[in-house]
Amino acid sequence: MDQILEVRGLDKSYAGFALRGVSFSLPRGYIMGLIGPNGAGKTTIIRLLLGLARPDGGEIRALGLDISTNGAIVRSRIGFVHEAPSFYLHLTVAGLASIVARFYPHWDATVFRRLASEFQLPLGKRVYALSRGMRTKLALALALSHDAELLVLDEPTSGLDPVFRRELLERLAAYIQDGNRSVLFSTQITSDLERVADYITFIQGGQLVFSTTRDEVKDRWGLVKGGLELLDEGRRFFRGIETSAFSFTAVTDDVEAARRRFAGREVVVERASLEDLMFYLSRARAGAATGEGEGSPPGRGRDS
Amino acid sequence: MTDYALEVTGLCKSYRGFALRDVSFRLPRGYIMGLIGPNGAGKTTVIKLIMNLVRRHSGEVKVFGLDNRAAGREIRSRIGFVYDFPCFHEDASLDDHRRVIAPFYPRWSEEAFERLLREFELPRDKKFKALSHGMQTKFALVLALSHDADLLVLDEPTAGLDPVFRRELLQRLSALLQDEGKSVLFSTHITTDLERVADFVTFIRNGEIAFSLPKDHLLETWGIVRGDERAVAALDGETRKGLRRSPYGVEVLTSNVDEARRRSGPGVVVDRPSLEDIMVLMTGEGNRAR
Amino acid sequence: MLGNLIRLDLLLGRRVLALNGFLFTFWFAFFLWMGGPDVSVGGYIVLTSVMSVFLPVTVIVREGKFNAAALTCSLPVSRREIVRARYGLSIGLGSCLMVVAITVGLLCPWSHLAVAKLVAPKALLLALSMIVLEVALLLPFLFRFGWIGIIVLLIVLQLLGIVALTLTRLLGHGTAFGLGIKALANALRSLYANLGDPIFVAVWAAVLVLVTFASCALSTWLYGRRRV
Amino acid sequence: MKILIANSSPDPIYEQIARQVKSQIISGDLPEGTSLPSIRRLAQELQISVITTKRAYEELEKEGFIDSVGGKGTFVAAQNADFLREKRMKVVEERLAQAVDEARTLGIGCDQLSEMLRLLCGEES
Repeated sequence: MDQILEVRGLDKSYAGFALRGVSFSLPRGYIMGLIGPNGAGKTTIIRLLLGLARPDGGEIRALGLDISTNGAIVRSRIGFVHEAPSFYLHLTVAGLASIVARFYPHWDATVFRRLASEFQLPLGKRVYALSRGMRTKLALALALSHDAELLVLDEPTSGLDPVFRRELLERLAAYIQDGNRSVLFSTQITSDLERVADYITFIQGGQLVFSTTRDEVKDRWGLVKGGLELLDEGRRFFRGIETSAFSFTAVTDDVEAARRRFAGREVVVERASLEDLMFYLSRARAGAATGEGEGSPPGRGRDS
Repeated sequence: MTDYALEVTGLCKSYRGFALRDVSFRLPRGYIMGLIGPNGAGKTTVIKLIMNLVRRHSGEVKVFGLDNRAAGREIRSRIGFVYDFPCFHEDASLDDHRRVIAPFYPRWSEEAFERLLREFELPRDKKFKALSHGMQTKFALVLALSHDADLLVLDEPTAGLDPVFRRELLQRLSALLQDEGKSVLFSTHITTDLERVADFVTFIRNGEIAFSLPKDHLLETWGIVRGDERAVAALDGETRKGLRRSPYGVEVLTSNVDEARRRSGPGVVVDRPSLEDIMVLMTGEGNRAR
Repeated sequence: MLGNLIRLDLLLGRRVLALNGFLFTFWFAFFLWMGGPDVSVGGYIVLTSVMSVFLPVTVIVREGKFNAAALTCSLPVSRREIVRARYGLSIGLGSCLMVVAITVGLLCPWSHLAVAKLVAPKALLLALSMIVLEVALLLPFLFRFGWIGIIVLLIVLQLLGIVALTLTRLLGHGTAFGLGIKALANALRSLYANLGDPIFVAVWAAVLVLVTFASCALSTWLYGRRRV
Repeated sequence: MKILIANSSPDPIYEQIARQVKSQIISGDLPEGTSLPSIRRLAQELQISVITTKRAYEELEKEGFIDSVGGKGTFVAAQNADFLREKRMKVVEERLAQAVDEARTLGIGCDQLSEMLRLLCGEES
């Protein structure tokens, strides 16, 4: 299983923020979701991957090449779709495509035209006159038209409705069909990832919480809800707790152990959505819950 | 007669190839209503009409029982608003905006403003345009939540914000509802937020109200029936709200899941719909407007 | 409520206010330096008052740039109050800048303006009249079209000016334009002359008040229909 | 009072609340007269919609488990002894019925089942 993207011990710090020792890798032919609270470092990682900033430490290898030395080659084979596409707004769709085409050796005008018609993108219309959804489709069409092997999306769907989002997810799934191309998809709408992501990388406060397969997240992590009297018993398993007047809810990364521990007792143990994980682990980080607080990564950062 | 925080009746408005046709729904006092619908369905236009920012062709909007044209001033002094379009002076800071806006609101509370400022971790003196997208939304929320509003009108208040903040906002909204006099109209594309705390859900689709129902009733009586063409053929008629054909079979959204179970053929899967499923099935191309 | 609205525009636009205020003042002094001895008090008053009204306009116009009209209109105020506040702001701010212009006229070492005439009631009334008339003309455009309207209006006025100048030079003074310009100049001169006569001033004041209210009503109607 | 909401369970949330409050009243954890949180406080604590908690309380009131005194709040209703006994008998019946269903799926006959029951009763005495 060769890796299309390998990030090892990435460090980057600037005003009031630091990325520390982030490592994860994305095999060919899969979709990886990148999640984490605002300001956790997701955009920084993407900027480093695209060579828009230089890491203080660590290494990024994309498409088998070290990006610090051959960033240009790597960038020509990466398709980048970001939240506020800062295109030249006064250009028409076709005009913009012709400019972008010059930057990419493998640009394929027929592919772009096919995608433009598929997305119902009016070639003659000015970019500033396009709706938000249309601009994201344009960004996607451009990213898919130069034979990119790695698609990087940074919050492409914020403010877009579920119909559009599902259509985008279907396109991403189609994109990786040949098993040779991959997607790195950073989003705050985690329900989208629950639909298509094969891997999930969770970044919090500049550190890796985990980077593993979606199924492993589903199997290992869980929500435990119980009466307040059971709280202390379970502290060993709990990684983030929220108490209310009538019960506590905690997230655990060893749901089997929690099931065994509380078998037969009046406890609800159920699957945790990615949103639950982010919410309750932020409680741990805020030190509101267990003593060990800091969400230390559970050992195996990279999954072979 | 239950009193309503918001009564929209027969609202019509058309411009630039888009039209609101006879939009009517009501939000009882003391509850949260989710407003959902695809981009361009008219959600923002309805909100602008409630705030009387644009002119309507016909229809009536009553807020706290008062007509929003006759008693616009009284109403707006009790409404907190967050828009999904830019409306702040970009070269002015949060403090500048507080200084100019606070005098307009009789129930403005400096203490509430300061507490929200700290909790949202917002810089007091940074210019609006220098803030990140998420911070700008929080900027609007602080101003909307600092004058003890009786009705919150929030248009995409969580766009671009992470699940942690979104859930904290929902907790804040449900805390607000401890006071039965408070109500919230909450338009969003992130329907999972609504599934938790919304009491009512109103769905707008190309300028028309598809439904406006209590959320529990909606999620309990509606269902998705998945099967092949034959198995779901019997499910047409009034209760069929949406249909989607996919390579693996047909998905029908029905407003009466028990009846659908009885009338559908063998080998059919019946599932509980999420709000997102309902939206997708009711706006997908394979769907004939019911 | 009007006070709060005026405060809103002034406070949010304070940087623009300070910058333009300084620029205008500098321009007044420069105009006097360029004009030298043949700048008449009447001429100076007319020109500086026409300029002064553009200071409040640059403050009010900011709202359009940031689409902040939605914010102001969402506050517990009526459109009528917003319009009235802006008329007050425009006349007030225009008058303040006129005071500055007159002070510049007095203090500037290279100013040849007769001090007595510059501060005479006639001159002050002329200035006020010009400000009120200009505000009545400009603000409806501002409320209907926002900052684009003002720019279009300015461009149109300048074009008219250029056309007028070329025509008068080419065809001599007989043309309609030439007559138009001359008529305007005469009207201003007679206005200036009559402002000494109290009865005329009383009538003229009534006219100004009427014009302002009419323009204010028009602006309220226009702003009410504007899609924010 | 303890209430645990399982989002993944098929039954509606208001039913889960009603069932858990009922069992705590029947088991005596919530004795007569205890004051219950308002529907809005419960909705805030459990992060669900006010209408859901309202429906739960309406069902509990309909079945006589609680009554709400206008303005002063909601309290556990006076459960007369045999009404309570009858309720607890119903719970026992339900559990036995489940056991019978389970046994049938495993092909265990009625007599074998009663033998197991005697054994279980035997152990306790």
